[in-house]
Amino acid sequence: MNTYGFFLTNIWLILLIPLLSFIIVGLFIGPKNKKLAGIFATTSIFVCAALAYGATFEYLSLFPLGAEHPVIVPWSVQWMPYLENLTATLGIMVDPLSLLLMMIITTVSSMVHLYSIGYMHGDPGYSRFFTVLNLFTLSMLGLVVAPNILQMFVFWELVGASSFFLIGFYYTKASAVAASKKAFIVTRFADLGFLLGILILSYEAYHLFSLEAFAHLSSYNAFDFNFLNHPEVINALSTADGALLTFALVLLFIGAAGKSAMFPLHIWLPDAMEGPTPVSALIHAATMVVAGVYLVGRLFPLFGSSEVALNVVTYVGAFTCVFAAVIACTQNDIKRVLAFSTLSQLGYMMLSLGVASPLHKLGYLASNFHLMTHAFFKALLFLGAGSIIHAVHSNDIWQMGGLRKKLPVTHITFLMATIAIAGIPPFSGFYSKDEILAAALVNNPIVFIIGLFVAALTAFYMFRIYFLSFCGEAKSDGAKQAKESSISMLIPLIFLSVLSVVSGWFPFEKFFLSEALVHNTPSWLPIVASGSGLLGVLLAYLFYFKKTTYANSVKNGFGPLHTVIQNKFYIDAVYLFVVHKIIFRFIAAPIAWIDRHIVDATMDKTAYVTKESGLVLKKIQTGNIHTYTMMFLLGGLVLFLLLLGVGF
Amino acid sequence: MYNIETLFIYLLSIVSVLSAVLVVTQRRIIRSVSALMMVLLVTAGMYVILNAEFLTGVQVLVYIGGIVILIIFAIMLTGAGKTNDDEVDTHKKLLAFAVSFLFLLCSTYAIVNTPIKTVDTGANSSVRALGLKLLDYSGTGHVLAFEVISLLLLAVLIGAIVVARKTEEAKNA
Amino acid sequence: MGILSILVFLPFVLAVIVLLTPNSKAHLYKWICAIGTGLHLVLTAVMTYMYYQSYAVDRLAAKTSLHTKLYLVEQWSWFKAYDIEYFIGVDGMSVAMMILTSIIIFTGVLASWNLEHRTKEFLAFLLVLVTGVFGVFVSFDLFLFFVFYEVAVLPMYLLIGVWGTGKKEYSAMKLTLMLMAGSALLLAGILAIYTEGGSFNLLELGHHKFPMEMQNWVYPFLFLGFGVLGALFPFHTWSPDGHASAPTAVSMLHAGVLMKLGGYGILRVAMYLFPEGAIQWGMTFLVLATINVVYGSFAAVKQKDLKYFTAYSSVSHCGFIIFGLATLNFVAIKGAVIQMFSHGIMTGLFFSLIGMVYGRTKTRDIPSMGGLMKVMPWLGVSFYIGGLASLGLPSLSGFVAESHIFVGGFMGNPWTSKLTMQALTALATMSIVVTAVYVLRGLAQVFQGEITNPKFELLTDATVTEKLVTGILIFTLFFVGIFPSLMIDLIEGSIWPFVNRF
Amino acid sequence: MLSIIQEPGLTYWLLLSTVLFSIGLYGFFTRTNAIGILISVELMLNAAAISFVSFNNFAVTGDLDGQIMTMFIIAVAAAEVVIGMAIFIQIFSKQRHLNVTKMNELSR
Amino acid sequence: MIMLPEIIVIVTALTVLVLDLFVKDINKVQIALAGLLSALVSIIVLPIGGELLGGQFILSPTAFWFKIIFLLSALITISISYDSLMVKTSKIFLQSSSEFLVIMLLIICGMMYLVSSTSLISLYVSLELATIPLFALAAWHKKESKSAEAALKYLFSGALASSLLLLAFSFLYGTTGTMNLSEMAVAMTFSPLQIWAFILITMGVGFKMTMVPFHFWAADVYEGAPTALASFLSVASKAAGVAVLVIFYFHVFPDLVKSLNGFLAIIATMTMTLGNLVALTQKNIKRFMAFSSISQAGYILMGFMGVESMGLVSVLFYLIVYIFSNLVIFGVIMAVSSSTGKEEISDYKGLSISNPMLAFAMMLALFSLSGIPPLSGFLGKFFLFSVAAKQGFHWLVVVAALNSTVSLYYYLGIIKEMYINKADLSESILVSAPVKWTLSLCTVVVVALGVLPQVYDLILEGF
Repeated sequence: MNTYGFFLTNIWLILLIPLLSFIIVGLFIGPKNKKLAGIFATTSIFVCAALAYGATFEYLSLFPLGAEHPVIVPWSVQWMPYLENLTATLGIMVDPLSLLLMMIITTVSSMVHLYSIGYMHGDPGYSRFFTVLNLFTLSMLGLVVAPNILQMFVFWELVGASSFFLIGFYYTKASAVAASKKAFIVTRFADLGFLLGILILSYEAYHLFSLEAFAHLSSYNAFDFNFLNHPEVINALSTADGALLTFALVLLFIGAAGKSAMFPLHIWLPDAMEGPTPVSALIHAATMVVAGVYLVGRLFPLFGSSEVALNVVTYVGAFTCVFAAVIACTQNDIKRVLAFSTLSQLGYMMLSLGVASPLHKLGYLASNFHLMTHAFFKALLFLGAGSIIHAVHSNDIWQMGGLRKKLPVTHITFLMATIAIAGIPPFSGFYSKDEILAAALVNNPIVFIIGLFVAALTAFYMFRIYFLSFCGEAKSDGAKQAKESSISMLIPLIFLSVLSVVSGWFPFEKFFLSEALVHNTPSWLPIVASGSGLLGVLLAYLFYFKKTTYANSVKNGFGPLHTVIQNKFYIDAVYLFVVHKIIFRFIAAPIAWIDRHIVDATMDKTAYVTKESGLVLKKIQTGNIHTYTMMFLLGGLVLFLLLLGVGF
Repeated sequence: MYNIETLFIYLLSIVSVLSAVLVVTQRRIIRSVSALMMVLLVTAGMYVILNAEFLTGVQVLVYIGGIVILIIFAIMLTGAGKTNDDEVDTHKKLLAFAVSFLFLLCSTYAIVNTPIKTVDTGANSSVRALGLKLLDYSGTGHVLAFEVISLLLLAVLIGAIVVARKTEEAKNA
Repeated sequence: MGILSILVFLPFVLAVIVLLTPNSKAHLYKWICAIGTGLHLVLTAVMTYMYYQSYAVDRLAAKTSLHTKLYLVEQWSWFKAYDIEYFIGVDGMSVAMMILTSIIIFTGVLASWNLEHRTKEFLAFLLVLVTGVFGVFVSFDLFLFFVFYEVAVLPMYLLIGVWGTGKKEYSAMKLTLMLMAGSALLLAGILAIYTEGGSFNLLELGHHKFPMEMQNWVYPFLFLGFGVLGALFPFHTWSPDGHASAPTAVSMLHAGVLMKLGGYGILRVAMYLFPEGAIQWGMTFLVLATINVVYGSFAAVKQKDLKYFTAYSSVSHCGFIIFGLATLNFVAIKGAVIQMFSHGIMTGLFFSLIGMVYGRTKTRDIPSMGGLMKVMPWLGVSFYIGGLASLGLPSLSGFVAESHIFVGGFMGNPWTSKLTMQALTALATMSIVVTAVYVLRGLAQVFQGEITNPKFELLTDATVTEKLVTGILIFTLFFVGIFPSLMIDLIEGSIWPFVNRF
Repeated sequence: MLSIIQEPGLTYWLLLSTVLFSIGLYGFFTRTNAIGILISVELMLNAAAISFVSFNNFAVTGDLDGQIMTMFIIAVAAAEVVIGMAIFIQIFSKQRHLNVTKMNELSR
Repeated sequence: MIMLPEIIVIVTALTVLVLDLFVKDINKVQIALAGLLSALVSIIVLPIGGELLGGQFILSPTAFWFKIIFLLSALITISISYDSLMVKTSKIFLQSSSEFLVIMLLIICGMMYLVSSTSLISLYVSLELATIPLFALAAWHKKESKSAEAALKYLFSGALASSLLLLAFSFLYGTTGTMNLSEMAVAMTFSPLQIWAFILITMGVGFKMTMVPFHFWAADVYEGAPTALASFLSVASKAAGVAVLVIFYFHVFPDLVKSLNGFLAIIATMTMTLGNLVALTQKNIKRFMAFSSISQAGYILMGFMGVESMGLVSVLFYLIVYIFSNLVIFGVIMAVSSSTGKEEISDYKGLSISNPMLAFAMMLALFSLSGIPPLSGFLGKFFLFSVAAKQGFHWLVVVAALNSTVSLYYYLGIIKEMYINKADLSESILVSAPVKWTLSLCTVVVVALGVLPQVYDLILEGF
């Protein structure tokens, strides 16, 4: 085998460094010196970024762009030996997808670290913030490099836990506490699906080892991705019990949907905005929410084998896409809008994965491409929103306005990101969204139309924020005295804005796939896509820049529907009802009552019965000598009759 | 056709059963004691028939002469003779009768159904044989029982004296 | 006098020393016990090392062996007439349990550092209780096993009765009576085994083939007898009351270790001697254990008192142990044993923390507390780590155990239908969500948000001993969670014989 | 059955002693006066003595154990009566009556 | 000379009697204890298996062990009732205590003859010697009318039992044609009369051993009689009852009893369950001990199942264990009532504070009685249960084990009073020296017997 360079051989550093910095900052530096904690944490993430880029560079030098891109596992150690062929290993798996993700995570995370040095300045929990942020980056990296599904699950849970701590960072605020609890429980519910999926999958896969046809694969474990994605394994599984495989895949998708906040399980993401903005930027834009997409991507060959699973992915993705976009247009809190926009972009990625299939991988390619571009410009949008909020001290877009002159750098960077997300040609958003629409067009026209419509909506609500916050005159005194943020907050904005432009031109296809892809996208597609984007911008311009009455008339036109959408279709209320009323009132309370009054009571009853019988028997001791002696003799006679009767 | 002896046995048994009934049913304790004396006398007579002549003597002298007199003495002391003892309620009497009758039934069932081979030579008891047997040191003797009965009587003697003796305060009260 | 006998009787000797020290040197009691149990911990480590050395040589042979192989064996005849022997030894499982108990008693003694009321007798009874527990884990003669089993249960009455809080007499009496009734079943079972098998020695009995109709009634007897202590569903009602009114160290020891005797006994005696019985009764006890898990977690949701909250959660976690055993699958049984260890540490941590919080706020009522994180961050963070461990967060020992039980449950055994087994395991897995709900609800209510009661403003954070206690327990949780292969390797060798006998 | 009555053998005597015993029992259960109960005990012991002597006379004629036993019975009966009387006197000195049914101070 | 122990006891009794007449308040307890101790020593020296008077007096292994049991129980009873015999100031002081002692010694002698006699007559007479004087002892408390009433009830039940026994002996004599017990066993023919005799004997002996249908006298007598006698009854007289049962079940009716396991199991269950259930509700400590000793009789009965020598050994061992545990409790009861005069269970509040050693001894003895391991009670019960299990009566083992759990409930009730409840007025309870010594010695034995196997193996060698 060709020898690995420096980066690949000790790729495990990429996990060790954040772990060490987490422990050191958490236990030793944090309590002592706040400033050093921030710097130490940020430098460690920068080192990881360097490692990630080094590894990618070395990987590409080993396997040049055009050539075959094999999956290699440079380092892995035995972690949890369940059974002979069922051992979970802890390792690092390197292939284009994981390298891509590693780069994204480390880049965005380092930018967010840098940004939060400024943003979190003066916050009492400063060092605690950086410790948990480091833990988050560690667990995210662990998730993406996992060679087997169990390690992914392990770091998946750790990601959920660290997001719980980060969302609930301002733990004195009741709403933040509730939001963190809701996030953790909802993702925990989804992880239940994920775990059940793993169990079924590993159980089915494990039984393959007993067949001699798979003797040559006996070095693998039932959890490894290489094994699960192995073509022979896939058709063995689908022929053995197709329905069970689909059920397992749907369960896995539920896990992914929970983490990537797909439709039924999306309720926690908008509330997660309670956490500090850098957290939202890192977790709820770039990294954590993308984990679900990564999971489906990683198990793509397996997903491909079952039609039903792919359809589920497509339609859930599409519906979330539209649903979130519609709600985004009606939100007033800048972070809520961005949250719903993330939701809809994730919907995009999911539907593009759904439409793809092992034969034509365009959808798979497009989804990952969009994942990358979205990570950069969405992170930028959140950080920009952060600096706006930092300056204006309020989230409500109706109290902003006229910030163009006051926050020049934020304005430019925010504008570039908005253009990018709107899908206007020169910027990265256009390229990745165009790829998705192309893939959708080929496989599933309905989805294509939805995609197109959502593209317009995206442009509309993004420029709505842009016009309301940056143009026009300052609507509140907060907006009037807004001052530009400090330099440490601006550098990441600039860097990310450059990236959100450049990332569009990245030779994605060659990096990702070995053989070139047949491009039969019709020529009119790019024009139509960018056209719908521009249409959205135009509408936003008319509604909000020109101060025309259109906005209100449209709102009244929709009438009650508008308030329904604004309240996110009252789904939160439904969840609250289900959890509190049904689970607590009709299951938990009765069980607690049963335990107290029935199970416990029976035990006390037996004690009572024994005491009562004691009292009854005591009554026989009347104290009268005649009764004593008569019972004496009667007892004896009864014994004699018993003896004779039963015939010893 | 019945020889004298069986007639005599019938007579004795009837008298003993009747006086036994009297013992238990008499309201006044004095009458029941005298009925008891009659039963014991009749038993003494029975012993004669059962070739246990010496026993008749012992029975008459010790049992009637000693124990019954002691009972009479106690009756006098506790003044129970004069008044009628109050009766136990009839329902308890019925129950008592039922229990003792059940006992009788079980006993007769047991006796009747067990064939015991009898030897009709009758016991050749003579005082000399009795004495020898009683104090015989060899395996078949009962000298041990003899020793133990003396201990029993000693213990009972001491016990009765202490229990029956008036307490100090009762004495000087 | 091998190392095992020293380990078993060291606490007893300590108890005697404490009883003999005059009242004038009252402050010494705690130090004697602390140093003593610390020494005990070190000795346990030495014992583990000795075990590893002798076990390493036949690690592979264990896979196929039908009989448990014992190490560090000590055997003297006790009652020649009934060939009862003082026969103690240790296999993988017992070593794990010894480590657990040693940790828990050490932290338990430290956790009751500031106890004033009659500390001498308290520590003495506590150490006698732990002697019984150590005895059970090492004894392989059924008579000796039963003697230590009852010695472990009896001091509970006085410990809860005299030093407890709330309706202590009632719960002390209920606890003792239910456990003794359980051991009544055990006694009948053991005697039935003796009459049938002819000896009390567990290894010899292993060779004896018990007739089927006898197995059919003795197995459930033993299972229920041990199940009462292992908080099996209908007989678990003593545990919430018992733990709620027990003092900290006692409920740490009881929930942490004593409840594991139930599971340990089921595996060591019932399943080892009656494999066919286990198969016959497998399904009924599996259903019961599932109820245990789901019932316990749902009941915990509505609890208002911290100790009841933890007691119900330990009922649910003990349900996992019995569930793991009832599946009769190698991975699940291994998971059950790891769960015994991990849950022992977890509950030990929980109860010690509750003791510390109660020591400060003088109340265990969840709604009346709030925002304590600001005032006692160390305790808050440890509570959260305990909570996350109990809901099975990976990198903590809870996940290792539960994942084993779920994987094993899914793989099932050749005698029960695949579907029902997987359905029941899915139901049990559901409980990790419910556990998350009640753990977070409880902890958020107590630790997060604003400080509700002004009196709590001036509460202090953990003292040195308290930091040591929580530190040790949390370190163990992480150690087993991050390096599970060490624990698995320790236990695996001793589990194979049980599975091969089915 | 009639043959038993015709020529009275062992069974006849045994039946006689059982009848006497049952009558004694009846007396034992119904007499309220303590001395009355003691009298019924005497009756029962006497019945037993009769059965011993009759066995000795009919079944075990070889030795005289039955008769020796009767002598011992009489001695034991004497002992019993002595103790009984001592107790009755003590009761009488306290409660001035010997009615057994009224004495249940120990019936709690 | 195998009758040496009996002779020593008689001589001590007589010396106490005579000395009391001439010398002003001699330390009669010391003489009695010396006599009993020398009897005990002499018995251990004697060779087992000898016989005297041409076979009338034998020393079989059972006889040997029962004699040791009787002497031991007498020794401990007399030493723990030192207060009521010697200390004039104590609230339970007995008038004319030297006569009390003499009679007790004679009773012990009667019991020893009982186990060594071979013929029915000597058995009957020694049984009467072991019972009738007890009626007198019961009436010793002249001051209270309760004592006389107890004596009366005891007399009548005893008289009924002995007359039934007598009738049974006549039937045995008649059907087997001999007075000698061993010859009788050979001539056994399961005829209805012999079964009727078996039942009558069970009733007679059941009275002495407080088996259930025949136990009614126990509660009243234990409560009414002086505590010294109550402890003696619960230990020595119960052991004598067991001895007679052993003689009949093991030597006279062995093969009949072999087939009667079900019958025995029923009686044992009734005795245990009734004893335990009623003990639950008792307030007075002596009445409570009566029912506890009734339930212990139930456990002893389990040893008789199957008539094996192992069964006999476990019965003997359990009796020894029972003696020590029971007498420790009675010692504490006497110590408490001698200084406070109270006999209610609630009067034991806070005993652990007023007199920790007493409370600790009481606790150990109670735990031993309820059958908690390391203590000897558990070992005794375990061997008894194993006899029942060997006969296949597993349901009986469960019932017995559950019974001991119920018994644990009321024993813990007392411990709760002593350790948990706070004492309102904790006047200190002073315990006289000999009592203190005996109690601590017995507690040590209670614990030691549970762990050391020597005693059990010693008994086993005999059989």
